[in-house]
Amino acid sequence: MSHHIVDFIDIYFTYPDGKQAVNGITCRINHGESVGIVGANGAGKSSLLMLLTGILLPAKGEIRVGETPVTKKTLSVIRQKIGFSFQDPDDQLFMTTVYDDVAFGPRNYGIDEPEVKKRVMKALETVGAVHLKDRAPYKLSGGEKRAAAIAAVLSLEPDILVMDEPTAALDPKARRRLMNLLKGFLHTKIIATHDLDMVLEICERTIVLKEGRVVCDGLSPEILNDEELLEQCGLEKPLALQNCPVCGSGKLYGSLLEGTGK
Amino acid sequence: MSHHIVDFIDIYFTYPDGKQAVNGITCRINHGESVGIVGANGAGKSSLLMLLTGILLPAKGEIRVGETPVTKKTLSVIRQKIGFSFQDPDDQLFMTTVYDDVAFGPRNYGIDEPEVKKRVMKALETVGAVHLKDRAPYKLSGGEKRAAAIAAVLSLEPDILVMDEPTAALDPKARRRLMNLLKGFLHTKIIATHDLDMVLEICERTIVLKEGRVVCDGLSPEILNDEELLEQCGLEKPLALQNCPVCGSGKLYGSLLEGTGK
Amino acid sequence: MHMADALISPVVGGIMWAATAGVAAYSIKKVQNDLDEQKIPLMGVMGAFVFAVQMINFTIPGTGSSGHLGGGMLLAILLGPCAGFLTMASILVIQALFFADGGLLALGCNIFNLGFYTCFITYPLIYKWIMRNGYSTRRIFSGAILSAIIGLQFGAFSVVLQTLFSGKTELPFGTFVMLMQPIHLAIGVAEGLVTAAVAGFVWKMRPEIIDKGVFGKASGSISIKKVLVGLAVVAVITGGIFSWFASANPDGLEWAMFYTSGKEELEAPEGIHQTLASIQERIAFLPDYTFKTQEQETNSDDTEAEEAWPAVDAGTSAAGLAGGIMTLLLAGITGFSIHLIKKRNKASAV
Amino acid sequence: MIVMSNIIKSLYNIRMLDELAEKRTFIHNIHPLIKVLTTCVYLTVTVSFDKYELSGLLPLIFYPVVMITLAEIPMIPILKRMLVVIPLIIGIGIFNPLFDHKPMVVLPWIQISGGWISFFSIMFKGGFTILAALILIATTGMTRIASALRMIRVPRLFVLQLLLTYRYISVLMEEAGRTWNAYMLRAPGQKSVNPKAWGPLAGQMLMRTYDRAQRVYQAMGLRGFNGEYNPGDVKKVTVKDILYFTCWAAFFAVSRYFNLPALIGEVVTGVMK
Ligand SMILES: Nc1ncnc2c1ncn2[C@@H]1O[C@H](COP(=O)(O)OP(=O)(O)OP(=O)(O)O)[C@@H](O)[C@H]1O
Ligand SMILES: Nc1ncnc2c1ncn2[C@@H]1O[C@H](COP(=O)(O)OP(=O)(O)OP(=O)(O)O)[C@@H](O)[C@H]1O
Ligand SMILES: [Mg+2]
Ligand SMILES: [Mg+2]
Repeated sequence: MSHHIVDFIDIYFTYPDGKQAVNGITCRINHGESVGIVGANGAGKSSLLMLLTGILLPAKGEIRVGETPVTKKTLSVIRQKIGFSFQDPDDQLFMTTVYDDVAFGPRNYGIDEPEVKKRVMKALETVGAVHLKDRAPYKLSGGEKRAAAIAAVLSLEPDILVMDEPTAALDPKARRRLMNLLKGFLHTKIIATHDLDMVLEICERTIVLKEGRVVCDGLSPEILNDEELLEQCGLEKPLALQNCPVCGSGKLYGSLLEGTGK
Repeated sequence: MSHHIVDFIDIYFTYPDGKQAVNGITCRINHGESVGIVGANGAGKSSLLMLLTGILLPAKGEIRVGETPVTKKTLSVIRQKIGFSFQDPDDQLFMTTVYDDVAFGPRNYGIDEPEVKKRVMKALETVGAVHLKDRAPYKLSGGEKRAAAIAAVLSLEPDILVMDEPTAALDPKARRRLMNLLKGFLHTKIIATHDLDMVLEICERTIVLKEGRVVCDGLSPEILNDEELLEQCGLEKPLALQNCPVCGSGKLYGSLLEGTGK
Repeated sequence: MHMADALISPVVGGIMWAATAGVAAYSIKKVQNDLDEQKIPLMGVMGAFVFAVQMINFTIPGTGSSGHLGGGMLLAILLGPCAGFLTMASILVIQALFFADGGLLALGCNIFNLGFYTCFITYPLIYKWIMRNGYSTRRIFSGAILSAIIGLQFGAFSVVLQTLFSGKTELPFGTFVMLMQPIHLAIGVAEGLVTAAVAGFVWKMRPEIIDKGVFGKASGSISIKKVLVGLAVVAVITGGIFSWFASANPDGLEWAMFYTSGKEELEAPEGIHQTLASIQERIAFLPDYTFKTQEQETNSDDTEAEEAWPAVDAGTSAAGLAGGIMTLLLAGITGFSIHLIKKRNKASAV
Repeated sequence: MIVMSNIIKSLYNIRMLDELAEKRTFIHNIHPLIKVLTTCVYLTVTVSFDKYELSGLLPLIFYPVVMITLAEIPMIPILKRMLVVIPLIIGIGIFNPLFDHKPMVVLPWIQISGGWISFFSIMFKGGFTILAALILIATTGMTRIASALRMIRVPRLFVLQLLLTYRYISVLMEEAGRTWNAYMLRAPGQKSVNPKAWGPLAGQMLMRTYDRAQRVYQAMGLRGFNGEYNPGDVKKVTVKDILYFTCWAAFFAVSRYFNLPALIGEVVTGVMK
């Protein structure tokens, strides 16, 4: 299914105020891959995702989704393939009920109402939010909002799921639920996040950005265990790897281990 | 220094729309303690902190900071002792430059300008944000905003530091820096967060809330290792204590504790 | 300064609804033609912003009192007149529905009073004129303050006219004007200062927002000539309708009263310098009632005039009083029994 | 010192009405367009009474009484809301007794000036119209009112913008509330925002809002929005709805053309004699 390959070809992007956010990124993401994009605050993660979804257009270089280059003209085609969830679900839930919000996308694509309903209910079921369907988005808790925002993206039935910091501000259990949901989604996933533990669990591949450039691109377990590399990029090892006495001892265990005389 | 003891005595709070956010919380936090407040989304953490700072007033019960009960009349006394940082730094930074923002509090307390300057610079140094002093808060990155917001709280020279989800949206390194900063702060600290790993590292004591009640209150390492308890409260073990995804070694901390005979 | 439903007559409410609908239709067409669809969320979110900021109280320097943002002028500055007017309209719709501020019949009046003058009069004529040589902090400051104040004065005067034409209040024109305009001068200054401070801040931080009026040049390009012509047309039409209404309606008395007392106000030698003392005087010396009888006599050939003066006779009054009390009792009983029936139904359903 | 800002309190008012609109009573199920129309007729009839026609106005109280009880709307918050608004009306109405001394009701033991009659007539009208608006929103909700507006051909652009404004009021009022609290925490003893902070405070919020608006727009664009908003299915007007409207309209018309209390009163006093 070559038409779901995402290709960044030497992309540059500069914000109007002169800030160079993306400085020559080239990479290819294959169909069905699950990719984590990580990097310090301001590394250019969000900018890259916005370039992919055509919210921003590159100053130089070309982005291709399958055969189609992302340009102003092809936007509506591209966007039908891509579902993008923003960092702040409040930006994304703009209708007055969850149902209407999830139905917003399909309705815009001129799908008829019974089919819209089917899609909406399916999306809501996937995220376990059917009971929220008649509620107003502002009455939801943070985690529920996130679920609704994701359903709104799923109802588009995208071939490529693109998410910006999906786990921020969720409590640990809600985060776990979201991660299970993402594991079950089998199409291409591109996730920008600071939650390296999540990347470790659900993305086989990790791309590390620094100052708008790709510093490293490879298998997640390898990259996320490379302390030196992460340190350089304003990151640190996923917490789950930090204190493991088998893979490398952390402070907490260090002292405990000393105490036990090991 | 009994005057920095924080005492919650059977506190109830109901939002005007009838939502009972706090349902009888009693606890005492001693001077110099470092306390993590954890719980699922909507457990009542933020409400509790707002009650402490007098943004909300309890429907029933009394909160005391030292000898002083928190009432409408004592607010300005109380607030001089407490520094509160909001979950979203955007809500907190409203002046045109970082310097003015950090100086805002001291100036309101009628402190003279040379002293204000000294305090501001000290606060900015503490958070490593001196270079930001003439920048507009609006143009900072997420982590920088957070640092500025914390400096604005520190410049008040509070005896009690109260923070709501201070690590959310920070990159791992910025988070680490903030944690080091907090470790260095020797007065009372009360931190509401979902970042259980941070609690494990910097708070010796943890209070678990659920539906506006204290479910558990004790030493952090013990509470954060009690899988069943955490599960009930919408939480999960800190990532550092979970199974290592690389080597697959199991509940290490527990077995280590047993091993040491503790 | 929201007009309330209770204070207007259906005719005035209707006319102002029509006028507002006309301006809104024009604005929608203009917004649709000129600009890309990006403006819709921008208008919505900005409207919500003004709604929220209206609730923050700002201290007015030197007075100890506080005021809040009105928003009409700020919206015009940021969104341009047409989008600004529409945004103001939706804010007022929501206020009318959720806060019962103003009311649904008076909505036309309120949208017109708060949106039209700032967006379509003072914005193009004053603000734009001050900015004709380009923007600067000082110009934005003076332009925003001046146009906010004058816009509000128009609005307040409009309230006076609409109230008087509705004939629900006995307040003489002169007194009403003397009450409304100075109060709204103070409010206008407060609003102007806050608007100016906000616009000035935005100009300093993100000049492009003010510069382009968000939607590029198009939004600011309402030609002054068009505005003046439009105004003249509106004036002629409403004038015509009002005078028709005045002559065809028993409330025409009010119209006459407005004329006479208005003239008196002009001829009063003390003029504007008359202060509260003179208002008091007027309250004492112009018992409206005698005033009206005179008018009625001169208008005695007007058959409808009689209806404005319900016959005063003990019999009907007593019947009215007794019947009124019974009606209210009946209403109370009805409400109570519905309540009981509902309760019982629920209890049996459980 | 303001503890919980009035911003958040106003937000509760909005949310309360919104929650009431989620109930499912007979009244809630009436077609929104019909409810909007009924409200319009009611308002027009109410304000069309002459300023001295006090008794004739009274039967109109049946509308709010019946609606509030049928729709199970709690009285207290609605009346509170009314108390907030009514002083404005009193402010203007109170001048009537001052200026208008014509004796109107002449009974052996009581005489009331026309000014007082018209004052009370304004008060009743004020009460009725305020209740009618609140009842409309509390039984219909914003979304359904918007769909009614679409049915009477209010342009899409305006309706969508209205809905967006409504939606974001919640988000921005919460933000404003938090900013206000943050301000007050560091500015103890101030009652409102000091002039020096005006521009930065409101301006900063405005620019955040502006950026948010861009993101909202992009989020809409990403889901295929091209300026035409499709509201999905719309309910049809049924016989029940028409019947509802006809009943009320008939009642309003009768109240308007016959002074019911006077008729009742005449019957009663006639009987007594
Ligand atoms: N609208 C903008 N105007 C100007 N500069 C911007 C804008 N948005 C982002 N930037 C800058 O571009 C750079 C990349 O920003 P981006 O949002 O892509 O970072 P990020 O990797 O997503 O960071 P974070 O982890 O904080 O979300 C940053 O230095 C930022 O300051
Ligand atoms: N302003 C408000 N009005 C009404 N209810 C509220 C308000 N703020 C919070 N609540 C409710 O009170 C409860 C406690 O909320 P609170 O914000 O204290 O939770 P929290 O523990 O801080 O959650 P989170 O982890 O999501 O920040 C929640 O159920 C929430 O829905
Ligand atoms: Mg980002
Ligand atoms: Mg919270």
